Amino acid sequence: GTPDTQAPKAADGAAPPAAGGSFPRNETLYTSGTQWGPPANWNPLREWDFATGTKGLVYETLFLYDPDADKFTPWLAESGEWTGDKEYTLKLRQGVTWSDGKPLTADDVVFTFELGKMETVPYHPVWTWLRSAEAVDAQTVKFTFTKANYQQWANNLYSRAIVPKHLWEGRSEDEVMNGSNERPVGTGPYAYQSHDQDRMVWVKRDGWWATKALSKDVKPKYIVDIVNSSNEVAMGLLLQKGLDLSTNFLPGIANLVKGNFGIKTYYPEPPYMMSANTAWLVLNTKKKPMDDAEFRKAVAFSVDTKKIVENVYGNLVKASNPTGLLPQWDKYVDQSVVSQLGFSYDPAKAKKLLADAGYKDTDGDGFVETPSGGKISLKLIVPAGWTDWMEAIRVISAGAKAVGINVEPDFPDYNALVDARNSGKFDMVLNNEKQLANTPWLYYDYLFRTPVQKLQTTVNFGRYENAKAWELAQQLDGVKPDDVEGMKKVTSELQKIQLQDMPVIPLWYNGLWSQTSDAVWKNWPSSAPGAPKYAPTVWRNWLEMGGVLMLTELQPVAG
Amino acid sequence: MSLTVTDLRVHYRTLRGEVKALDGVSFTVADGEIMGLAGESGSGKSTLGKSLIRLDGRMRHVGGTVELDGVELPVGDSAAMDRFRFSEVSVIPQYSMSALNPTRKIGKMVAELLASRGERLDPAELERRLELVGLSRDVLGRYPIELSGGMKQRVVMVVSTLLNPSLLIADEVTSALDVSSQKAVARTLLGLRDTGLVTSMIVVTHDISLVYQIADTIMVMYAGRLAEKAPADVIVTEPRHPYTRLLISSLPEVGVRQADKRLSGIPGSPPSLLDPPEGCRFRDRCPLAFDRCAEQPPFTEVAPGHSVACWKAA
Amino acid sequence: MWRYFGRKLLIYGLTFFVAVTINWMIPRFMPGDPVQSMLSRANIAQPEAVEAMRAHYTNLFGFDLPLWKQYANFWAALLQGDLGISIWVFPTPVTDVIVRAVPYTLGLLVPAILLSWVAGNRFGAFAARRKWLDNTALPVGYVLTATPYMWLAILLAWGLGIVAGVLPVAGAYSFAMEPSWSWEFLGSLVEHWLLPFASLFLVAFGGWAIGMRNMIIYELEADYVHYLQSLGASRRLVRRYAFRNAILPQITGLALQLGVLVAGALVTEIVFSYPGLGHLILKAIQNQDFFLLQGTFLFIVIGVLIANFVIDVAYVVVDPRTRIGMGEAA
Amino acid sequence: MLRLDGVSKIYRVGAFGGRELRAVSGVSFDVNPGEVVSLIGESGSGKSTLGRMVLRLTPASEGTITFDGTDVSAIRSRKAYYRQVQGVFQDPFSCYNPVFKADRVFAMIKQEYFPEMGRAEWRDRVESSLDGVRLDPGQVLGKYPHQLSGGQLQRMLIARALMLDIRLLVADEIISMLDASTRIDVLNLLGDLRARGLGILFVTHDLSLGNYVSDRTVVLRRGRIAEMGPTDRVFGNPLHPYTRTLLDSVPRLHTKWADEEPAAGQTPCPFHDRAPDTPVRSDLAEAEKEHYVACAGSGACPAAKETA
Amino acid sequence: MTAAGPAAVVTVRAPRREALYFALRNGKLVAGLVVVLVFLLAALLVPLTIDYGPNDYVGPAASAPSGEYWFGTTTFGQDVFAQFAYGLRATFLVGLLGGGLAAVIGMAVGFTAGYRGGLVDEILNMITNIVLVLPALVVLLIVNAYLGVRSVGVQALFIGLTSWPWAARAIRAQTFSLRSRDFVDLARLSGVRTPKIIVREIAPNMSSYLFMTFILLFGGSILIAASLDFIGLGPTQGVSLGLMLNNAARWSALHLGMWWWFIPPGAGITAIVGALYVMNVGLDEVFNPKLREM
Ligand SMILES: Nc1ncnc2c1ncn2[C@@H]1O[C@H](COP(=O)(O)OP(=O)(O)OP(=O)(O)O)[C@@H](O)[C@H]1O
Ligand SMILES: Nc1ncnc2c1ncn2[C@@H]1O[C@H](COP(=O)(O)OP(=O)(O)OP(=O)(O)O)[C@@H](O)[C@H]1O
Ligand SMILES: [Mg+2]
Ligand SMILES: [Mg+2]
Repeated sequence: GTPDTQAPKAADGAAPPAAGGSFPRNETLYTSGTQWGPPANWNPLREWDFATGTKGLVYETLFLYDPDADKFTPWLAESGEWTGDKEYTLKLRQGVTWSDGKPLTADDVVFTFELGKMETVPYHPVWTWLRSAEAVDAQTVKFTFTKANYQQWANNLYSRAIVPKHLWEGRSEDEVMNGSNERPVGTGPYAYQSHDQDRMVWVKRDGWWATKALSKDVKPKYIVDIVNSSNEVAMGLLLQKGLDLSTNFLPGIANLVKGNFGIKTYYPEPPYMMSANTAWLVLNTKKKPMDDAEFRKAVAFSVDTKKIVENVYGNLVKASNPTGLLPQWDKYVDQSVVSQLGFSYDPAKAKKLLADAGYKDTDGDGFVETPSGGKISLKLIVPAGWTDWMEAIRVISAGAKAVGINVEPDFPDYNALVDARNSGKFDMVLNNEKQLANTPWLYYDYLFRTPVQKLQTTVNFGRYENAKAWELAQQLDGVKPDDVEGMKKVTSELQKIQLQDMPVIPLWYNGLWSQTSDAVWKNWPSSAPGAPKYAPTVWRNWLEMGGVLMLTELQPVAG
Repeated sequence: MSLTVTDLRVHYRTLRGEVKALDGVSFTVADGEIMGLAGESGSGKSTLGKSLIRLDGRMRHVGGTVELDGVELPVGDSAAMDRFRFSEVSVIPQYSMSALNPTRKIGKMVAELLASRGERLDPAELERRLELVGLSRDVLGRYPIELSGGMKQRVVMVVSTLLNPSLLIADEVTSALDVSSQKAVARTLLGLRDTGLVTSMIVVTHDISLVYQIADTIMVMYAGRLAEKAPADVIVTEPRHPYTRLLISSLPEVGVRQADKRLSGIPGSPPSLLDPPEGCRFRDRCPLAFDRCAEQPPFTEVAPGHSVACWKAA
Repeated sequence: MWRYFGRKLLIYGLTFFVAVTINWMIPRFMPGDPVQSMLSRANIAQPEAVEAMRAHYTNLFGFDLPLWKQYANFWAALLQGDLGISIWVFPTPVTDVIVRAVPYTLGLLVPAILLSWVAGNRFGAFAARRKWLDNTALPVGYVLTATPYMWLAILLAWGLGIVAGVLPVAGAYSFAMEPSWSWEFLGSLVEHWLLPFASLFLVAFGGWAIGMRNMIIYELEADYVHYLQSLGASRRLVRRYAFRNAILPQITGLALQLGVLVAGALVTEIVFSYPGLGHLILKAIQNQDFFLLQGTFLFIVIGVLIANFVIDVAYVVVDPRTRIGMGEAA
Repeated sequence: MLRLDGVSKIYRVGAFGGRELRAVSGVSFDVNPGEVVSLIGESGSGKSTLGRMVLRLTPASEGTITFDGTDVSAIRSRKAYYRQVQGVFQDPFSCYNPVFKADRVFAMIKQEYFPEMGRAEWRDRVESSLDGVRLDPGQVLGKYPHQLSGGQLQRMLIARALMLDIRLLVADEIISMLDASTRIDVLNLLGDLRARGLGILFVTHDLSLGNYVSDRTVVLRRGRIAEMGPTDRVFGNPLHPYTRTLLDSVPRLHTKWADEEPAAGQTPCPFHDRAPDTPVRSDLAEAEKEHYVACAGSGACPAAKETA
Repeated sequence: MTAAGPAAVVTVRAPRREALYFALRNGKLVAGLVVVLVFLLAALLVPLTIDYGPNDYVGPAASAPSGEYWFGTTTFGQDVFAQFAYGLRATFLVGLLGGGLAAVIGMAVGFTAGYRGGLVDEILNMITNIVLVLPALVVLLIVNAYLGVRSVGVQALFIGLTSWPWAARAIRAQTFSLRSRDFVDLARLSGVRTPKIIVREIAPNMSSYLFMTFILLFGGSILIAASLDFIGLGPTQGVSLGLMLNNAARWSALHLGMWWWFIPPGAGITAIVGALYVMNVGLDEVFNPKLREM
């Protein structure tokens, strides 16, 4: 029979799909690429491992953010604005209901933010500069701040999933953070249907607020998100038309896009993908000779990024801008600074830099020594098993050796690498943990945050200390997001420091891996004229950066 | 005439050539006769025993015939021999200890063996025969491992004679046993003949004093040929072949002591069977050898029931 | 016989103890902090948040206790069937994760082991019978046993799955289905099971066939065979006896090979993303999920021990020598 | 010279040595220089075990074995002991490592005992020793074991033992694997060695052979001494029923086995039914001078249970 | 597979000449040997003729076999033939080291347990049984996952340390039966010490058996190493056939139809190990007169 999509029941997830136990192909969207393990929790606060779609399909955010257009779209909120230097007022949309039928109110929003007062909640640090969140009336929330970090706040507006107070109230900290939240009740377009070790199934729910309010409707009745076991499997499924949207890194996909396999990517030519984050070569600035900016620059000039892009990635990625800012942030790049201070692959220049700074090969082993005559022998590490990176650092190492810097690739196991990286016991490491977001501030926070702790767990792994730079980064946070000129002034300064000092070396932009099949669904986002321009992905924390809107634009191929 | 062997030749194929292990052997065994087959190690006793029932993969029947109860045995054709095995010719192998399938209960094994020969098992008869060798019926319900060596040997005896063969070949069945067991086994063999379960018997051994106890006749082999065959008493008391004589005289009797009577062995060693010399093969070690010995002496009857292959014996 | 079992049980007990201890020990003496890397994967923006969570999880997993206490707790928890909480699929208990995967592994392994053993032995015995078969079929057997499991799996996946496209190459049942007792669903299960099964089966089959062929050839030279032949027993009987005796070392061989077969299953599962234990192990390794890795390891060890025990019992049933208490098998 | 005093050997058999097996129990006798003592008994009666204990290849469980008054197990240097006491075993074929040439047995002696001796000198010694056992050096040296006959191999082993100036030879069934005609040569050789003053412990189950060479005879039964004494007295006047059975079982030329066997139960027990003034040495009664006999272990005897 | 044949002590009654005669006439042995030697020579010589590294990007990406690149190139433009030749080296090395180490441990344990007997035997036997029951590859997975493997040597070490038990058991049984042989006693009577007896008397008697054990361990090590490499627990430096398979799979060679990338390494392993097994059976026939075909 037809599945019972009535909200409260659907959450029970017991409804059988269709006669014979299978989902009708033309009503089902198969996705993969996000979930690397069996869906195990539907807890929107566990932003790193909730089941794909928990945030976005079930729980929603106050705003959506479109990184390409740098535009915020009111979502659960109807509007929001700074009503004072340190006061932000938010108006909620009328008529939004939870899937159990209760209305969404200001209390829910306040409750969600106040959850952050628990120490282990990831957005707990907000409360170091947020003073209070109050429900003015059922539809209005007022936030007051001790320090107005506009950029960060903007990020929070589209990152925080709002949870229903009436169901979450009274949960202990452990339950809030570690609970699996098995029957997610949210405001979004889908409800839990079922899950197994290798899949997560969502079913469309009637009565999604946006249908009425925005005339938007998600098209697939079922979304089956397939757990990745490996990229090859995803590629196989995609080729067999068993997958509509693969957000995996599929090496060699370019051949299939060019061939006649019905597989498309956002761009029909290199780089094929939108960019999602920057891969950085992090140098440990606390170690000799990497404490020397000239040496670091020489390394930067020695990296043959083009070779990595072409040979390792088969042109699926794009070489990075010298500032490392993603293409979406192009407007914040000060081109004059870049043309003056930027770098590119130039072995001769690298050698010259080394020579000028006193690095010479005194013992004739083909590798330079430090000006004081010490041997240089560096290790560049990436986790064992990360094959693309393993290949990439082989290229980097070869480039460095070619200019006389002895860099050996090494592949410790992930734990050991994290340990070494966090505690500063490494020479060079590759890292790309910072994702595209609404503000380049995140990148500068990543590059310059001080003070350096014993353990650097998320930012500034190179332990670069530059008070001026950190000062500027904080300053940037205090610029309102719509003041692009104001931001540029600060970023230009930051870029100058960055390129002069070269604490980390940006290499390439990892793609927003996404390949789509036109077999069952069409009108995928792409660079083609007239096509939707949303981020074609179901990655965690990306649905609110376009993924949900993509679902509303899809069209079934047959009938 | 129960068994007539005529000019039997059996060779072993080896790398270095053919070992002529049986080189023209002719003799007869009468109904009811127990014939002891003695001789030095390597003289071809086992080969003769095997030739009569089953040539193994490397043996080759080169010539000669074997006739049992007037029917010629196809000794060279293993498949054709199957018809005669067990029912006409049977064997008690030297390796009785390991001759039984370790994973089958004895009763079951016997039944299956008989069934595969198309014979029906008569449990009462089987029990009777077990009794005859002093075994109780419950050995049938046991695995070989549960039996002692002597018991296994007796079981094999019973099994081998179940179909009342005309000819039974017992190859070195006693040489691994101590004196008291030897005696028991030898007596059992005798009993098999006396009760008529077996018509005639060839008992292979190199222990002449033992075979003397039960055999009617004794045949002595030397280097792939027959040396002498005679009634047991005659062999022991009046051997004619020089080899037999030397052999008998080198056997210490109970009570003979070195201090009193120093015995002596036979000097020298037998010739290689790969390429045996012409003529009498004992001639190099023979105290009586003379020119004529370069010619092979025939195995002729010198007295009733007494044949010798020696020029000097005639 | 009881001695035999007593001894076996003692060995199993000790093995289990050693396995548990190794299992507990290794992650604790290795470089790196599992909680740190877990949080590192969590990709949390603010360093302050990370610090708080680190303290929280370190406590949750008990890494802040003295080592001996951790060891004692480990045993205590283990005896209650508690293998901890998986990091990879947090907050699912490891036992749950494993229990969900076990049916798939068993469904693959048990038929593969039993069928390959039975068929391999029959075929080996059959091949040893005829010279031409021996000379033609056995090279195939050698090649099969020498094939790395994953390579055969890859070839099958490539040939039948990708090129011919007749069989699916990933998952345990169609992604368009939910488990139910319908024929359609069972058909889908079988369809997905076929290739991994075939690759396991074929490699093992070759091994058993060769083993059996060699055993039979030895057996046919045994004294009891010569004796039977001297008595003119039929070829069938001789073969049957030889087979029955040759099967004994093959049973012991099965016990010896269990570990290898399990390993093969793990690798095969990985190739076909079959959601069994092998797949779990790979994920646990890739995600540094100690608890899951420990759990799967223990589970496999227990499984192998039980299987060994079953084999021991089977051995006693077929070999009277062990029953009589003449000592130790193999 | 060699004295065994209450020697026992207990084997632990079964898994974890659960069961005990008394292979030898409470055996005492002496071997003097120039004396051949034959150890007779059916299979499994513990003869080889005794021999091995004397050779220190197996430790004794109880009792002491002394050589020239010193406890054998207390002798530190095995080498020194083996210089005086040597053994030769039943199966000459298995005494040779089939992988190597047969004369390796001599080479081992040289390596261990005469490392300094020159090649030529050593060769002379080997040859003279081979001569002593009437072997032609040219025929046996440089050959593989399978190229030699059992008699040749056995004699080489004896020659090997004689390379060291031994005083005691343990000969464990050294002739049972040999051909009837070769046997007698080896036996005669032993007789000659005795004449040179060598003490020999001659193990056999063949009574006629034991009788042929030995001065004294020890009859073992289930690890215990059944009867012992000078050979002529033991054979001439066997007192123990077991000895008699053995003697009866020996196949003789010229005489066939008697038809009925004596029923063991009815015969008197030589130990318990002995004359009242017979001297007793532990379990043995001295029926004649130097001729000892043990309980028959028949149903009527008080000690029946133990011995059975 | 380890169940290659029952443990018959193969005594070399026959002189070496005869063994050689049968060896040369044994088709299985000769064919196996030829295959192994061909691969061995390829492993030794081919890298000398190639002037670039196996991981260098030398050619056009993902091209099919051609006159220039005999086995084609990888996605990155690496020469598959060069990788194959270098990989063979690693494969032989891991077989040699892993199999060798396992053989050494197996022999040490087997000889000691078999010769000493008693308590020593009980303890060693217990250890052997424990290691035997523990599924080796799974233990290796755990150990490799935690320790990380840098080189073929370390990998071989791990494999060697876990794959000896069946060999130890088999050697123990052999030693046990040889220990009671008279020539061992005779050596003792000659004053030879225990270790020397084991090495000089017992081991030579089972040399063919030991050699066969080594062959099986050699093949087993190669297979285990390939499995580990494939799971991604292989050495992180250099190439091996297993790593090639792993890379081919990881980089979707199957789906992209780059058969030349994943067929050669697997075929190489199969051929070498298969040839070793065939050799083993051939040797068995040579040394065991019962199995010789006339
Ligand atoms: N399988 C074989 N291959 C080659 N020659 C063989 C084989 N079996 C036996 N011979 C040779 O055949 C000859 C006769 O051997 P056979 O076994 O019949 O002697 P036998 O008299 O039984 O000796 P024994 O008393 O030692 O058992 C011997 O020279 C022996 O070396
Ligand atoms: N290593 C051993 N372990 C256990 N039992 C043993 C051992 N060696 C011998 N025995 C047992 O000790 C008993 C005496 O054995 P021994 O070899 O001394 O007898 P024997 O008189 O030499 O016999 P045979 O005439 O057969 O050589 C036998 O029951 C035997 O099974
Ligand atoms: Mg014979
Ligand atoms: Mg003995």
